[in-house]
Amino acid sequence: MQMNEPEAHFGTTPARRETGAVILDLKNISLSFGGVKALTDISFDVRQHEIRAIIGPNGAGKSSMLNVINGVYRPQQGEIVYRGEVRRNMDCHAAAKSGIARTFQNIALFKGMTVLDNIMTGRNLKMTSNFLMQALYWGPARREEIAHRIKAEEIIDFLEIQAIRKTPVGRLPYGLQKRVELGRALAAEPEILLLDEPMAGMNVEEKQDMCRFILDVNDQFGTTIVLIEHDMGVVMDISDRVVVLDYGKKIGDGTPDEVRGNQDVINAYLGVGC
Amino acid sequence: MAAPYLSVNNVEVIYDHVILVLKGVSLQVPQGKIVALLGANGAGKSTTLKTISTLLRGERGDVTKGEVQFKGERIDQLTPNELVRRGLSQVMEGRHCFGHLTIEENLLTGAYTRNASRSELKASLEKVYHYFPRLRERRGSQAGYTSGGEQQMCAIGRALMARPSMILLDEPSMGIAPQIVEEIFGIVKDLNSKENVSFLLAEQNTSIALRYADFGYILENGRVVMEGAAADLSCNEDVKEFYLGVSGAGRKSFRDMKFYRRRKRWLA
Amino acid sequence: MLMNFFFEVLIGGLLSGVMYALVAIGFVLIYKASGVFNFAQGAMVYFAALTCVGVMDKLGVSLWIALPITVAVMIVLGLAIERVVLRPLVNQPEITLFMATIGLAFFIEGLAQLMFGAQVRKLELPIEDVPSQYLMDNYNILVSQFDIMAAAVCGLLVTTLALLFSKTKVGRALRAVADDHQAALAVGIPLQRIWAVLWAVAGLVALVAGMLWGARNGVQFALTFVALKALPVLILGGFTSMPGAIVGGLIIGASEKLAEVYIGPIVGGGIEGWFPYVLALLFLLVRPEGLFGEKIIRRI
Amino acid sequence: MLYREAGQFKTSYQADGQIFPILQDRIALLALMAVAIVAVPLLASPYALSAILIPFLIFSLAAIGLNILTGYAGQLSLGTAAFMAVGAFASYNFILRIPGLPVLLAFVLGGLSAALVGIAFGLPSLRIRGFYLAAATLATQFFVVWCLTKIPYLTNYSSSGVITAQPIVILGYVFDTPASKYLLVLAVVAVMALLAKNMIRSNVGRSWMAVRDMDVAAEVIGFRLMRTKLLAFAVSSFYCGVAGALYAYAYLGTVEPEAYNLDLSFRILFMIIIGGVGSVLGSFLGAAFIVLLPVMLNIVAHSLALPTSVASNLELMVFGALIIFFLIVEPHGLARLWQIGKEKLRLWPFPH
Amino acid sequence: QPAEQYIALPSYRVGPYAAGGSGFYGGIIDYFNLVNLSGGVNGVKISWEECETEYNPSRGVECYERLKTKNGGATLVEPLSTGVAYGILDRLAVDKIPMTMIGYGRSDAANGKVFPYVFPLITSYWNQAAAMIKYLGDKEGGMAKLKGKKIVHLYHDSAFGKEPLPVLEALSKQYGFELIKIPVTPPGSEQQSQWLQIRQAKPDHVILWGWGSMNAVAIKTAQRNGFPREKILGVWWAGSEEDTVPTGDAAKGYSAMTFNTPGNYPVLDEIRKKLYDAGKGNMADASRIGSVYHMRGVSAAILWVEAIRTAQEKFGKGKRITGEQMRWGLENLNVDEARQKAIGAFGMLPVVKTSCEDHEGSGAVKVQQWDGKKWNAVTPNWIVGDKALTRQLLEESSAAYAAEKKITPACAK
Ligand SMILES: Nc1ncnc2c1ncn2[C@@H]1O[C@H](COP(=O)(O)OP(=O)(O)OP(=O)(O)O)[C@@H](O)[C@H]1O
Ligand SMILES: Nc1ncnc2c1ncn2[C@@H]1O[C@H](COP(=O)(O)OP(=O)(O)OP(=O)(O)O)[C@@H](O)[C@H]1O
Ligand SMILES: [Mg+2]
Ligand SMILES: [Mg+2]
Repeated sequence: MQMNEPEAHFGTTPARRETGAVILDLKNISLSFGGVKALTDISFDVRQHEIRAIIGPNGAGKSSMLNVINGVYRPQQGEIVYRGEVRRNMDCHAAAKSGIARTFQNIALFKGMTVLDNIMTGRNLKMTSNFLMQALYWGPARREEIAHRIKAEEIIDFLEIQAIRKTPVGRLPYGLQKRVELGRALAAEPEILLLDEPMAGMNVEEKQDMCRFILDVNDQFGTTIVLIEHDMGVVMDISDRVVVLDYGKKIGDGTPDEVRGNQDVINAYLGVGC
Repeated sequence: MAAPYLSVNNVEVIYDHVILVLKGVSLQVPQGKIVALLGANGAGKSTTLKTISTLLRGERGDVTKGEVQFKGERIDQLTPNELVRRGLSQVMEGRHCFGHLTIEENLLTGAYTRNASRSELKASLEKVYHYFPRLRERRGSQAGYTSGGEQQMCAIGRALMARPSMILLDEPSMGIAPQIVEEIFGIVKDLNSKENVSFLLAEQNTSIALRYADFGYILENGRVVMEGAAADLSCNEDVKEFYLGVSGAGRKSFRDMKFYRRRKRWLA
Repeated sequence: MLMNFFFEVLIGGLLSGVMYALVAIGFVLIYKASGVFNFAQGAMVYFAALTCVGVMDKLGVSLWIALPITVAVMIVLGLAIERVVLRPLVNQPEITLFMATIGLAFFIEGLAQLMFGAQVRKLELPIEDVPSQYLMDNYNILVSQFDIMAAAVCGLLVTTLALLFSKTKVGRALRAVADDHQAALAVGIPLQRIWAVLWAVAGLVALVAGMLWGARNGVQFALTFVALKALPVLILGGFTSMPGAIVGGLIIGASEKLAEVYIGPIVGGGIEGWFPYVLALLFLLVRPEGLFGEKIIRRI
Repeated sequence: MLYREAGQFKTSYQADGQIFPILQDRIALLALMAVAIVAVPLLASPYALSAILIPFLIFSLAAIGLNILTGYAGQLSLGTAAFMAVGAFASYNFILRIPGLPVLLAFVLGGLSAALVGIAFGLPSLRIRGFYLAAATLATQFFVVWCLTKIPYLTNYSSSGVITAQPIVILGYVFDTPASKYLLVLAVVAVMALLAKNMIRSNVGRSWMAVRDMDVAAEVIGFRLMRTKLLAFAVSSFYCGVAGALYAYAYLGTVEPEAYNLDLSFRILFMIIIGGVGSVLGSFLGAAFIVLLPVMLNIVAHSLALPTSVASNLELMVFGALIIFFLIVEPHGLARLWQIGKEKLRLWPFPH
Repeated sequence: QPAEQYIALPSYRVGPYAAGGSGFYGGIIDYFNLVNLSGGVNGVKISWEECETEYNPSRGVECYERLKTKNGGATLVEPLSTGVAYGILDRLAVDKIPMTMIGYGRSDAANGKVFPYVFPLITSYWNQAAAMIKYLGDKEGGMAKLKGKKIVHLYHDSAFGKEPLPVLEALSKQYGFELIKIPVTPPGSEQQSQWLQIRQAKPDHVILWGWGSMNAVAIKTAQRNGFPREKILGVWWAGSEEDTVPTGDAAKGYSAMTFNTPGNYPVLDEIRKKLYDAGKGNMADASRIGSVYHMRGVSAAILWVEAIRTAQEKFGKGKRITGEQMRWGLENLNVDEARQKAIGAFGMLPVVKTSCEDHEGSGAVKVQQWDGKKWNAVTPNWIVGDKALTRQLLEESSAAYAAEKKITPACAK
């Protein structure tokens, strides 16, 4: 019986992890849409196991940055070095295949499907049986489905959303949808997880939960995390390094404390009294 | 306390004929006050606001009990258009900008119910642009292509264009950079004190909401479980712990939250 | 001689295109307002034309008396549709609204025939469908004077509607409604009233189309099929654009005629049925929203 | 307390992944199948079998096919009848030209031919969406019927372009009575519905729904848009193709290409919208609605002793009005209505 | 309770072809009522039931199945729709119910050895096509004059429009006229390109093989392009008031085939007097009495009633006959001039005499011309084309069908 309380390994206190070598390196990325310059000559890197935050005022180009990383947008200039491979740009599917998963700012769940199905979609790249086998739902296909179902249930337990597993996601309140979206991304067992404002629209308590989930993922699986968030408390508390964007340009990069002290950042983003 | 400007009396809401979401919610907004509606995800805040603005019908929700009054008249049978005419505007959760319209056109649709002259419109636009300079820069882009925060500003600006006397704000701070959040609440306060606009705001960012609001309601599982002056609420220990994230020992780092806490509920 | 024939085919095609555009306009109106393809447009064309001749027949009045009566009927129909069908379906999926218009089509077809019978009728407009002598004599090109009038009417209609919907408040509101019903309601756009007006206008456009097509082909059930001719026009021109309806109509009309005449004989003829669709499809591959349609926004 | 899932705990994911997780549903389904297989052929009149049940089942199959494409993969199509026509005419030609080819295999080959055509005409869907795609699929409809009238080879040079379905013989048994044809159709439809249900609850089905709900996100999490959409077109056309072959072989007998006209495409589309977009059950309910309602209306109208033309027109009006009525009651179709009914029943006797 | 002779009428009174359907079935029912008023056929009243098919094959099949078992079983069926007729073709022999296909459907069904239960009564498409060429030849002053002439076959691009091609092609070879085939995509609401092509080709004659709204459009488009209507000859499905009235004066001079002679007949007067004046007419509009479709319906009913009479003579007067017996009646029909006179329909339809080999029974047609108000016959005599040719085609085609269906051709008893 698998549908019980969370497995122990999710709940234990993590040891402080080490951040490692550079896994993702973005070099001189520029991106524009017609006349709008969304990103101008931005370079930064992400190390293995770290939590890397991107902050900046609205419209600074944070989401665009994530879109570049996982291949939704193709930058006009610059290159991406991922796990030592140099790429001019990513392609969505290749990015997913090579272990980049993400969540979206405007929730992009599959509205007509249940929570469980949404999370199962996250595992699609790990499924190998062809559609004929699936149609017969027999032998390997069936075993595969059940094996992946077990994984999905683990994630459901981990995120504490057991009660809603069969609910169509369209009916869920905003905050839970965000959680489901995280679940879907986790289901892919990614190497890098890109999170676009995972805590928007949550109250403190829920944010605390969410932080916990993110930290645990980071600790337990060693997943590298790139995070966009407007809640400075969260960013300062959980991230290892922070990039600050403003008007498509990078105006700061460093540890939370360094960034907090950076006058440009204060002017552009944090405002006084922070 | 002044006579209620807006009052919701014991409403019960069912979605899709089977999902009971509001189980008898009552609340009042006095004229010229800011009232905060707080509560966890799924507590029914958005539903309450949609009930007031009668937008519920489009989502297959039914008000099965209770009534809503605005300026002393029942409004639950009116069309949203009529409500806007009477001065009640809503900013919906999740932005809902018109993707194909430019930011400026979006703002102009907000003034649909006003038979305003060109110059009046221009003045109103200027005011919104003054509040949100970012929108001025992006005025010509289609809203569908703008960033999340820009859309949120656009949605708020659009509601302001109707010059309402009462605004229902659903999570205005969502996805907005911190200093703009402060600005938005500044605008709320500003409109409230200068133009006597009343507000009912559903907000997750409890600390800032209680800072600006006069009065607060806490909603849980479709019921009002606590109400009181904002100042009282922010001193309440439970509220402090669950909604403000501060316990006796002061604010804790998000990194140090060790265990998943089972939420304490006022009503199980 | 060959050149001359080419031009005749071309002109004939362009004029047919105008007739298609006339029907397409009705679709565009509704699509603009609700993002839905109005399946009942063809039925409305039939209903309008049949009502007009039916009134002339039953009351024994002239066209000039029957026409205003029909205008009134079409307006009432538009208002009724909004009240009974659309209002309860605000904010529902597009496919649901689409299906509702299908139900509507059945209803209107039944109603029209119930009131006025199913037989084929003649509708005579004061202008005859014969080649214009003037053009024949001076340019040796054969164009029906009826077609010239149809083109004029269509041009007028499109210009008026396009002006009405381009920069005005109503035009903006329409686009808003098509984007998001809920949000449109929230900002106070009187969705119901707008729909009612637009359906009434669509009814009037259907009346114009019905009169012209009816005078040409007789008032009969087959008028409901002219909608099929308008479809490729719509996808080519873009579902949301008035000028698109005209330009699309002209392109489709001209190219389908040229194709039938010059390519048809090679492959066995009768290609007019699918050629416009294939042509429109090729266009769509380049511009998925048609020539003038609104770009579909896909941003995450 | 008749309809409760309370107390039915699932002890494995396998059990939880069942098509009908609730015991009462399973019992009901078994009972239904038993009735369909045993009681119906024994008790139903030839009229009910050959004029109602057979077309109902065939239309259900076509509706499942369209539902896979439109309901699950989100690609609105108006070319269903064309795929049915391909299935029918291809089966006819396979049987005609390959002596001794088993009929069922011919149906499969017919379905595969339809699938190929489906893939070809599905290619534009990679760029075109929504009503634009729907209108564009009309190209399929007109082009296929045009081909069938233009290429005499396909109709075996019959002077009128009409084909006559060969007798259905499987392992020496001739399916010529209404009951036997009914059982054959039932078997095919039941098996294919089961396969469809399996696909839908597996990864393919999820890939379709993901593409339907949000294609960009689907791409980002690793589904390949092209493969997913084309697979949907292929599977859907396969279903339609088999349905088309059954339509010719088990129902009409002699068919002209015109029998697969736009009107038929629309009828199938009505079925899925009325029944429920994205629901296998809905395909059946919708088919029942569209097949049965006109018949019932016709019977009612005649019993009123109205003049026939009045009755016929009233029938049409009531049909249209009922469609609208049901949509207003439940925009998501009869399947959703059914589901809500069940949910209410589950709560009964407590209102909420 | 006296026995009733029950006939199934899967009819259509809504949809695109409702105009024709209401006239045709109206004519049938009017004649039935008339017969019943005078006591039925030797005392056997005729009963019937209608069912709306909307011209849709699938609904037609349902109607047939529903109607066939009622009232003790149907003994005849007539769907007036090719698609529906095909859908029930295979069921007829099993159910032992004869079907008539008056003026439509596959021409080779006239071979009763292969299609025992199918009766394309009066005339088939092939005989019509042959008669058309015969008429055009006569008009030119002899078949030999057809040599070098151009004839356009403007046709509904469907099985229906292509049906006469074997005959036309054979005749074009035989007489040396050029046959130009121009298809019109159904429903044919736009024909500008076709008529420009026709004008370009400058043909001597145009055969309009159209159906439904296509006909009016063809005539109107001819007018628009200044093509003389006198050169157009339509098939009988392009030769009713429904096809010409909507075109107004544009159809003046246009002629079309028919298997009824336009005019008034005593039987129509009776219908007018006994039924419509008493408010019992089937059509809403009494002015449609004697219209082409109505008369076609009356003719159909006349032939059926005669078949019943014939069968009763063999199987027992005053008794209800079965479907099988009805089949015999239809196969041994002889509605000669004397019989027509007795009915009050002399000359309204050609003489029909059927046999096992010939379920058609006639093949004779007339040409009628529209004068702007009504149809007038332009050929005083019935025209018959090259029946030897059509017979040969019929034998070949039905043999192929029999082979495909594994039927051994034989006359039923
Ligand atoms: N597809 C696009 N087409 C046109 N402009 C775009 C597109 N994507 C982004 N932009 C523009 O690029 C800029 C950066 O957008 P982005 O979404 O990256 O901002 P962001 O930093 O995520 O802001 P927020 O915090 O408000 O979400 C914005 O001004 C936006 O309007
Ligand atoms: N259209 C709908 N159909 C069915 N259930 C719904 C619908 N909309 C909301 N609900 C349900 O109603 C409950 C209350 O939702 P509501 O959106 O009002 O919550 P909320 O307090 O605004 O939450 P959040 O803070 O996440 O916005 C939720 O449990 C949700 O699942
Ligand atoms: Mg963003
Ligand atoms: Mg909410």
